[in-house]
Amino acid sequence: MPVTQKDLMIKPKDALLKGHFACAGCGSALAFRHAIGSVADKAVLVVPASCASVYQGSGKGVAFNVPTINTAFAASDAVASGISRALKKKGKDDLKVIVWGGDGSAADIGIATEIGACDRQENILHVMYSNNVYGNTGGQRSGDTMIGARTATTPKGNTTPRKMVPFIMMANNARYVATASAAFLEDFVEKFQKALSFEGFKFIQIDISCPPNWRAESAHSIKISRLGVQTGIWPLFEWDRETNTAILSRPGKKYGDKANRKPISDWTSLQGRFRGITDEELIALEKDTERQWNFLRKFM
Amino acid sequence: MPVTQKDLMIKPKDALLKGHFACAGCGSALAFRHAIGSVADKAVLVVPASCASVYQGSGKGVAFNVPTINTAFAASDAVASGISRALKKKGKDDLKVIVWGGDGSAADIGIATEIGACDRQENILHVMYSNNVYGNTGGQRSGDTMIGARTATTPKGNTTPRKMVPFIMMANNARYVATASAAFLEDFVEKFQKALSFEGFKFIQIDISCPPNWRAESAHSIKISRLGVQTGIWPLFEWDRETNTAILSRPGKKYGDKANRKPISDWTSLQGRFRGITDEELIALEKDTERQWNFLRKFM
Amino acid sequence: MVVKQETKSMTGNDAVSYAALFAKPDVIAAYPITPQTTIVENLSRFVDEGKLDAEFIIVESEHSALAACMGAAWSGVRTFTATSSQGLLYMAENVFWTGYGRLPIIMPVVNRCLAPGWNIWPDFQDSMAFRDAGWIQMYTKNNQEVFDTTLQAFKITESKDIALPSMPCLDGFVISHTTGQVDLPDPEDAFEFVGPYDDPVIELDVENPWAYGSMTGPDQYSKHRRDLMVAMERAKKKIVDVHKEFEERFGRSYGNGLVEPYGDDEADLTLVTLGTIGDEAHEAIDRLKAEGHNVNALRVRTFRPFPVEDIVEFAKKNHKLVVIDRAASFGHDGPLRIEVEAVLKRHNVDTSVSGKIMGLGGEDVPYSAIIDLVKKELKE
Amino acid sequence: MVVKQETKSMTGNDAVSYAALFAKPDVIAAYPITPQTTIVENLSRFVDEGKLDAEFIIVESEHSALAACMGAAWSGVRTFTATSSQGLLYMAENVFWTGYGRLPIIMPVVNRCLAPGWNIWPDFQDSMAFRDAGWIQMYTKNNQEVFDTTLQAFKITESKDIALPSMPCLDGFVISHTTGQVDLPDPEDAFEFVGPYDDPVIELDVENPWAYGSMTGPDQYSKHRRDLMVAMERAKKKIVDVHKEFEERFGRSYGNGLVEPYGDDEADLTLVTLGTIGDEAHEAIDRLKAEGHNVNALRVRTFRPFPVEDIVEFAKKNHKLVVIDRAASFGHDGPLRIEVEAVLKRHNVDTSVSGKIMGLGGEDVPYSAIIDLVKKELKE
Amino acid sequence: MTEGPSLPILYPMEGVAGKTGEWRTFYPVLNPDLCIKCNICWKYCPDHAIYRADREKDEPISFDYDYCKGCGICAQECPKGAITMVPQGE
Amino acid sequence: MTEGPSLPILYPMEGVAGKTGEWRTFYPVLNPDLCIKCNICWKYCPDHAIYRADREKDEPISFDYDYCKGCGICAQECPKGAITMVPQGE
Amino acid sequence: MIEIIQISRGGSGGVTGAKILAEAAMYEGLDAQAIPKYGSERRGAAVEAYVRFNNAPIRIHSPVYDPNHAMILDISLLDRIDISKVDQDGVIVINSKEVPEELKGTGRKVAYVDATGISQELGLVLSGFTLVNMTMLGAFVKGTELISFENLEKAIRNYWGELAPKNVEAAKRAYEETKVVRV
Amino acid sequence: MIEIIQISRGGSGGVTGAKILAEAAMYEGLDAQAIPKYGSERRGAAVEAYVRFNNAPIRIHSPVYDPNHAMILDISLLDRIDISKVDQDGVIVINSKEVPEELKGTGRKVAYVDATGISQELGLVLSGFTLVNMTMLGAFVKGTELISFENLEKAIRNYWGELAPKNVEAAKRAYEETKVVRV
Ligand SMILES: Cc1ncc(C[n+]2csc(CCOP(=O)(O)OP(=O)(O)O)c2C)c(N)n1
Ligand SMILES: Cc1ncc(C[n+]2csc(CCOP(=O)(O)OP(=O)(O)O)c2C)c(N)n1
Ligand code: SF4
Ligand code: SF4
Ligand code: SF4
Ligand code: SF4
Ligand code: SF4
Ligand code: SF4
Ligand SMILES: [Mg+2]
Ligand SMILES: [Mg+2]
Repeated sequence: MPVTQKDLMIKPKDALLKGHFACAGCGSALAFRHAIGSVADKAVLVVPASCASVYQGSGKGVAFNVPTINTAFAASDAVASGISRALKKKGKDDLKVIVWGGDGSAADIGIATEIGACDRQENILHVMYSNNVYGNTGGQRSGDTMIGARTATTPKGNTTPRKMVPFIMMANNARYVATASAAFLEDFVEKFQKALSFEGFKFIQIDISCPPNWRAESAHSIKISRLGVQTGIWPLFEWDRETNTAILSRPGKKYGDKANRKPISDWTSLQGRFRGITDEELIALEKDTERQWNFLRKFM
Repeated sequence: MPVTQKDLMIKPKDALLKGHFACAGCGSALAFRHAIGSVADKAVLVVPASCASVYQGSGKGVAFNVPTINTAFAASDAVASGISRALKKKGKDDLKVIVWGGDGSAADIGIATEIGACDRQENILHVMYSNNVYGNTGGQRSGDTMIGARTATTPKGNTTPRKMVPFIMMANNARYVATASAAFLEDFVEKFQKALSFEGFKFIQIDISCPPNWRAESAHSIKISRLGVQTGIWPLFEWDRETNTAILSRPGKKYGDKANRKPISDWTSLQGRFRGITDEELIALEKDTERQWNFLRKFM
Repeated sequence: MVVKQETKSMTGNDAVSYAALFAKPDVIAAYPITPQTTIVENLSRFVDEGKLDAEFIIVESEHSALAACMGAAWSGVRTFTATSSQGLLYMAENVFWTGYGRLPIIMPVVNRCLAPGWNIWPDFQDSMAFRDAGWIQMYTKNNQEVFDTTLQAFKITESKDIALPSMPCLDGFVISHTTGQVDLPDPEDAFEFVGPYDDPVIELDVENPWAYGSMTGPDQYSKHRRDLMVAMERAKKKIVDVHKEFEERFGRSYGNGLVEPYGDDEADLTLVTLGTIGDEAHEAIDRLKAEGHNVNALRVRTFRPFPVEDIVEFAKKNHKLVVIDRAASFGHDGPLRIEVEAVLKRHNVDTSVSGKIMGLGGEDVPYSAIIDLVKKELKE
Repeated sequence: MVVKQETKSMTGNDAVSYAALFAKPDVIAAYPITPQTTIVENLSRFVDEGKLDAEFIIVESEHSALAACMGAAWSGVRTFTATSSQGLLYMAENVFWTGYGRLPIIMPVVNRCLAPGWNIWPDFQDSMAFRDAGWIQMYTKNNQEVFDTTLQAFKITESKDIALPSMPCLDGFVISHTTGQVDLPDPEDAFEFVGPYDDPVIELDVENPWAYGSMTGPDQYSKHRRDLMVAMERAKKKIVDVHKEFEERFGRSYGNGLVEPYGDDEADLTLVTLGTIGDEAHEAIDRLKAEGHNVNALRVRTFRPFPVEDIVEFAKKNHKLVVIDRAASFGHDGPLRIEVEAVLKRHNVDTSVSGKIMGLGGEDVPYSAIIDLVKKELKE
Repeated sequence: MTEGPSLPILYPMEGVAGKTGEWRTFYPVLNPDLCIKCNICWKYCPDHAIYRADREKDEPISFDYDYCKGCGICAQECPKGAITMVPQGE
Repeated sequence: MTEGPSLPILYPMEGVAGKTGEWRTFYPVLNPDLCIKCNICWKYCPDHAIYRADREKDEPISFDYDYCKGCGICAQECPKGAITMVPQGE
Repeated sequence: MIEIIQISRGGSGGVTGAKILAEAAMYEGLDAQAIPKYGSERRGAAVEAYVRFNNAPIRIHSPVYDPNHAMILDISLLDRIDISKVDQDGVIVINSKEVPEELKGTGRKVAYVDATGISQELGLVLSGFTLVNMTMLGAFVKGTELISFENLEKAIRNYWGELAPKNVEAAKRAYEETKVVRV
Repeated sequence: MIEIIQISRGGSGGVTGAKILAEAAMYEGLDAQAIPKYGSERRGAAVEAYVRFNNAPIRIHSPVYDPNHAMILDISLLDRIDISKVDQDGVIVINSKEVPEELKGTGRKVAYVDATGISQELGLVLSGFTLVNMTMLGAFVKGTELISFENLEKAIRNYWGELAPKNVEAAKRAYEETKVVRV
C-alpha cells in the first residue's frame, strides 16, 4: 500500500530528538527521522562508525530515541545477526533489527560482514545511507564515490566506477533490495516498511545529500537528491528475490528512459565537489551511470 | 582462439612440481598444474590460507615453481594489488599477478578485500578454486557450500543458498568473470588466458572436486566435476563488462536447457557429503540451482 | 559435598565443548581455525542433534564471530565462542571492544603461534598480544583444567560486579588434540554451578532505550577505564572464590585459582610457568628432587588479572625464580618474565629472577629440557 | 656540516607527510581514520599534483592498506602507510605478519585511544598493543621530532641487517593537528640522507622463484624468531648510528636516539615518560627546579627495541623513578612502568620506581598535573 | 540486582548538541498568507524544527527556533515560496 | 649486498612431500594394446605422474610410480579402459 | 609566553585563522603553536582554538586554560568564554560594531571591529558563512601589537596563494578600522 | 609409565585407534594419553601417534621419544620407525602375515597379525583404504597384555556405537590370531 505524506505523520514516537549533531541540511538525519520514526517502538539500531555515530550525540545523551548499539566500522551486520538471533532465542522476534550506516561500512570495510549476514539470511534490514564519501572523517573517497567527484583523497577527481552495493546484494540473494532518495520520503518509508515485513536479509540504499562534503548549499539538500533521480544518476527501484525482477519506483519511473532525464550537469553544478569536472569526466560519469542502468535493465 | 588439449601441452615450464602435498585426486592441484603452467615464466602468485598453502609443500621446499607469496586469509587481493602497483612502478607490468585461493577467502573472509581490488580495477586475476568447503581446516561450511551438503559445521545438512561469487563480481563491475570446471580443462585454460589478456580485475571460479571433504572416491574426481556441469549444478559461462552479457561456454552450453540435464542425484550420489540427503533438501538444492540459472539468464 | 562425576577420555577441545554445552549458552558464533576447529564442530553437532538449544551462527570471519557474540551479549543472553592465532588477530578490534565494553563473553583461545611462516603449533604469542585488552586470561595445564576453567569462567565473567570477558587459554594440540581423562559432572550439576544468566550485565530494551558506545569525552572515558582497572582487581578475589566454590562442589583445585605452587614452600630455585609447561615442570621437579635438588614451581594460572600479591608472597620465600616464557615481546623479553621482574621490583623482593623463552612455534619443551635449564641455572 | 633548512609552520601530520614525500616511496596505501586522516590526504594530494611519483592505493580497509604495502614490499620497493587506533587494530593480523615477516614498511601511528565509547583523543593503548609484533616503535614529542623520526625510520628499517618495520608514534591531535615549527631540509638533502632503496631486503623474481611464508615446522620457525630477537638487539645500535648521522647532517638530536635525558645527571626524582608528556615534563622540571626541587627526566624515545642498558645506566645514577604511562595493561599496570621495573630488577638497580597512568582517552596532562605528581612523590 | 559496571551508555534526551538554533546564520520566516498548509516543509526539515500546519484548524506551520539550524531546506522546498531566509540578527 | 634477515622462504623442488608414490594403496597398470595415445589420462593426472604418449613415435603413456598417488583418475577417465588399478603389493 | 584563546563558529575559518596567526608569529622569530579543539564540530557550532607564542621552544601541549588574550569571532559567542580567566592586561579582540554591553565597565582592554561587515563587503562569504578569520587577524595584531602587520600579511599570502589579495585586504582594513579601548 | 608409538597411513584410522586405546587404558584404571602428530597429513601419507599409560597422573605432554612399544599399521612403514629406540623388552606390534625380514634376528618381541586381511574380510574398507586400526588394537592388547580385551571392547563399543559389532569383531579376531614371538 503506497505511503502518503500523511502516513509519514503517523508514527509511534519521535526517533530522532531535536537538537542532534547532524550538520544543517543533512539528508541522513532527515531519512532517519522518518524511517526509524515509523517503527520507533520496535526498532533496535546497530550503527557502525559513520556520521550516524556522531549525529546521535555524545557526552550528555543521545538524540536516538531507540535502543542503539554503536559498533566497530566493519562489525554491524554481524552484531545485528547476534542481536537478531538472541531475540529469536528469547521469543522477541517482533523487534526489528536495523543497521543504519554509511556507504563506507556498507560498500567497503564492512561488505564482507554484510554479505555474510545476507548469505545466512539473517533477519535484519540494512539501510545504507550514502553520501558517496567517508563523511565523518572529512570526505575521502569511498567505494560509492562516483567518477569525477573531488574528494579529500581524489583531489583531481575520482576515476573509478561506482560500486553498486544494491546490485551486489541482488547477486548475493538478499530477500529484498531497494534504492531510495531523501527527496522521495514516502517512497523510502514505503520500501522501509515493506522490507521490514519480510523475513530474511533486506537491503536499502538511500541517496542523501551531504552539504559540507558535497560543498553544496544546505538549502539545496533535497533539490540535489531530487535531481539525482531526475538526471538518472540514481535509479530508484525495488528487487525481490521471489520474482528476481527489478521494478522502477513511481517517483523514478520515467527516468528509466534516457529521453526523460535532465542533463547530469544540472546535478553536478550544484555541488562544489564537481567543480572543475572536465568534459571527459562528465562523459565517463554518464557512461558509468548508463552501465548501472544497463545492469538494472537486465532485471526489468 | 579455443584451447585444445594439445595446447595444454605447450607451456613454458612445469608450475607444479611432482611430489606435492595435495590429496590423491585433488582437482585444485590439477587445475593449478595446467593454468599456472601456461604462464609459469610470467606468473606471480598470491595464495591466501587454503589447501593451496598446504599442497605447495613445507619445510624442505615448495612444489610451486613460480614466485609465491602466502598471505593472511583475508589479505590476498590487497597484497596482489600492492604487487601489481609495485611492478607497474618498476615497469614490469608484463608479469601476471594471480591470486590462487579457495572459496573460503574468496566468498567469505576475503570478499571485502576482493571487491575492493575489483572496485579499484587492479590489474590482477583472482582464481577461486572451489571445493565448497573450508578444506584445509577439515571441511566446514563455507559461503559456497550448497544446500544439503553435510559438513563439519552443518552435520545435518546445510540449509542456506550458495553464495555465487561470480555474480557478485559481475555486479561489482569486474573486467571479466568466468566459471570453469576441472573436468573441462581446455575451457578453463582458455578462459584463464583470455582473462590475463585483459587489463583490470578478472575473476574465475573453478569447480574442483575434493575427495576427502566430499567423501568421494578419488577416482571419481573428474567424473563428479563433469556431472556438476551436466546436472546444471555448475553453470559454465563467461561474462564481460564490455558486453554485459553472459555467454554459456561450449562444454556447458546444452545444460542451459533443463531438459538436457542429468538428474542432480547423479551428482550427489557419488559424494558422501550428500549421504542421507532428504527429498526436501534435494528439491531445495534444485531450486537454488535454478535460482542461479535464472540470475544468469538475465544476462544471456 | 563433592558431586558424582564420571571419568571420560576426551581431547582438550572436547573438554572445552562439554563445558560450553553444560553452561547452555544461548548464542554461539565461531569460525574455524586449526587447532580450535573441533570445538566449533562439536558445538554445531550438539546444536544440530538437539543436545543444545542454542542459536549457532556460522559466520564468515572471526571479526564477525566475536561481533555476533557481542550482539548477543548486548541482548542479555549467554554467549560463547572460541578461536586461535590468526583468528584472534583478525578479530582484534572486537577483542578490545569486548574487554573495554565489559561484555560478558567466554572465548577459549587454543594457543597457536603467529605467521609467517604458516605454523599451526602452539606458543602464547596470540593471547599474549591481548594482555592489555581487558579480558580475564587463564592458562591451563591439561584437559581437566580446561574443562574446569571454562566452566568457572562463565561464573566469573557474568557476575555483574566483574563483567569482564574471559579467555581460557589452552596449548594448541598439546591440550586441544591430546586425549586425556576428564572427570565430567552431570550436566545438571555443572549448570547448577554456573547458574542461569538471569541478571544480565546489560540487556537492550525497547521500553527504556539507551545508546551504547556513543562518542565519549576524556572524562567519561577515563572513568570507564578506571572502573575496568578496579574490576580487574576485584576479579582476583572473584576468581579465588569461584575456584573455591568449584572445589567444594567438584573436588578439584589449582592452587588458589590464581597461582598453583608445586613442591616445598622454600627451594633453591623456583620455576615460574604458564600452561602445559607448568605440568611438565612438575615432572621435571620430581625428577630433580629425586636427584637431590631443591626446586619447586609456581604455575601462573591467571595471567590477567596478574596475581601480583601471590607471586610476591611466593617469591619472598624463595631464592631464585626462573621464568619460562612461551612468547616473546620482540625487542625486549618474555612477557611473563618482564611482569614477574616488575612485581618483585615493585615490592622490593630480593629474590633473583632469570628466564628463558622456549617452545616458540611448537618447539617441544620436554621435562628433560626443563631439567637442563634448571641445572644450568643452579650452577650460575 | 649541517645542511640548510627552512623553518616552516605546519601540523604534526604535515611533518609526517613531508618526511614521506622526501623519502619518495614507490607505493603508498592507506585508509582514513581520525586523527591520521590528513596524512593520507596530503599524500594523495602530492601524488595527484605530481609532486610525488608514487602509486597511491585507495584501499577499502586498513587490513588491506597494510596488505597492499606488504605486496609492494615483497616486490622490493619503498612503501609507506599510516594509521591509528581502530585502524591499527583492524590490520592487526598484518601488523604481526609484517613484523615477523621482516618486511621493511614505515607506518606512523597517530596515537588515539580505543573504543568503546568512540573517542578520537590520544593515548598509547593502540600502539602499545603491538609491542610484541616485531616493529620498531619510536614515540615523539613534537612536530619536529616526528619529521626527523619518520625520515630516520626509512634508513633504519630498510637496512638489510635490520629489516624491521618501523612505527613512529605521535600523539593524536596534540601533535598531529597542532601547528608548530619544523625545520625542513631541502628535499634532495633529505633524500640523500635516506638514500634510495636499491638493495632490497626481499624482491620477487620470476627468474629465481621462491615461496614466502609457506608452512614451517618448529625448527625453522624458531630460528626466524631468534633472528628477529637478535635483529632487535642490533637495531639499538643502528638507531643510535642513524640518529648520530642525522645529527651531523641536520643538527638535531634527541638524546642518543633511544632515550632523551633532561636535566642534571643526578636528581632526587626522575620522570620517565613517552611522547608529548615527555615534552611537558621538561616544562614541569624547569618549574620545579626553579622552586628548588632537584628533579630530572628520561624520555624513552625508542620503546621497541627497549633501551634496557640506557635506562639502567640512567637509573643507577638516580634515586627514584616515577613513570608516567599513557596506557594501561588492564589487570596489571602501565606497560612502560612494568618494563622499567623489570629492567631495574634484572640489573639489580636499587633505584625505586613508582608510576601513574595518566591521560587516557585524551585526558589532558598539563605540566601542572605533572608538578603535582612529582610533589606528591617527593613527599612519599 | 547487583550494581553493574561503568558502561559507555547514554540515554535519549532533547538537545544533545545544545540549542542548535545557535548554529544558524539565517533564519526562516513564514509568510502565513502564502502558506497552504501542505506540510512539505515539515516533511523535509532534518531537524524536526517545524510544527505541523493543521488545515482543519487553519493553522499554518511554525518554527522551533531553539533547534532550527537555518539550513534553508524549508524555504527552498515550499511550493508557495511562503518561507524566506533572513540573516540572523536582522 | 649485505646479508639479509632470516626470512621464511623456500625454493622450488621436486618431492617436497617425499616420494608420494608411497601414499598409494592401488597402482595404475596400463594395457598398452588398448591405449590409443589420446593423453586424456595425462591431462587429468593431478600429480603429473604420467609420461605423455607420443602418437608419432607410437609410444603409449607410462607412469611415474615415484609420485603417482594412485588416485585412479586415469583409469576412470581413460576412454578405452586401458588402465587398471591394482592393489599395491599385488 | 603569550597564550591566546579564540572562539568562532564552525564554517567561519577559525581553525585556519589560528594556524595563520601561529605562522605570522613564526615570522616574528617566535616559536608558535596553534591548537584546534576538535570534537564533533559542525558548521555554525562553537569551536575553540588556542595559540601560543614564545621566544623559547614551546613544550606545553595542553589547551590554553589561562589566556593572555581572547579572540571572539562571533559576538554571540562572547558568553561562551570565561572572560575572568583572561589576563587583566590582555586584550579582548571581538567582532563587533561597538563595545559589547557585557564588557562595559569591566576595565578590560577591548579591540573591536565590524569584521562581518568588512568580510561581507569584500565578498568573503562561503555557503552562507561570512569568513571573518583573516579580518579578525588584522584586528588581533592591531589590538595586541604582538606581531607586525607585515608578518601577518606574509603568513596570509603564504597560505592563500592566488586567493591572497582579498584576504590581505580584509586583514588590512580591519587593522585600520579596529578601535582599541579600555572599557 | 608405558609409552607407545604408533605409525600408520592417513586414512587407515590410526589417530582414532590411539584415542580408543587411551580410553581402554582408562577403563583399566590407568591415566592415559593419546597424542596425534598433526601436520599436513594426507590420505596415504605416514602419520605418527603416541599413547601413554600411567598409574599416576601423566604430566608429560611431549611426543614419545623412547617408546616401550611400537605399533605399525602398515608394514611398508616399518623403516620409518627407529626400532632401536624402542625398549628392548617392549613389543613390536605389526600388521603382517609373518615376521618381517627386517626384524628377524633382532631379538625383539614381535606380535604380528594379518590385520589387512581380517579387516578386508569384515568389509572394513573406506574409499580404498583398509581400516586396520581396531584390528591392530586387538593385536596390541594381545601382544602387550597391558589391557584386558574386555576393556578394549568397552572402549571400541563406546566409540562406535551402532557400528561397533564389526569393529569389535575385527579386534577380537586379531586378538585371537595374533602371534607373539621373540625373533
Ligand atoms: C577500522 C576503522 N577504520 C577507520 C575508521 C575511521 N572512520 C570512522 S567513520 C569513517 C567513515 C565513514 O564513512 P561512511 O560509512 O560513508 O559514513 P559517513 O561518515 O559518510 O556517514 C571512517 C573512515 C574507523 N572508525 N574504524
Ligand atoms: C583469520 C584466519 N581465520 C581462520 C584461518 C584458518 N583457515 C585456514 S585455511 C581455512 C579454510 C580455507 O578454506 P578455503 O578458502 O575454501 O580453501 P580450501 O582449504 O578449501 O582449499 C581456514 C578456515 C586462518 N588461517 N586465518
Ligand atoms: S557530514 Fe554529511 S552526512 Fe555527515 S552529518 Fe554532516 S551532512 Fe550529514
Ligand atoms: S582437501 Fe580437497 S582441495 Fe584440499 S588438497 Fe585435499 S583434495 Fe585438494
Ligand atoms: S511548505 Fe510552504 S506552503 Fe507548505 S506548509 Fe510549509 S510553508 Fe506552508
Ligand atoms: S531552516 Fe532548516 S532546520 Fe530550520 S526549519 Fe527550515 S528546514 Fe528546518
Ligand atoms: S587415456 Fe587411455 S587411451 Fe588415452 S593415452 Fe591414456 S591410457 Fe591411452
Ligand atoms: S592413479 Fe592418479 S596419480 Fe597415479 S597416474 Fe593415475 S591419475 Fe596420476
Ligand atoms: Mg558516507
Ligand atoms: Mg574450499
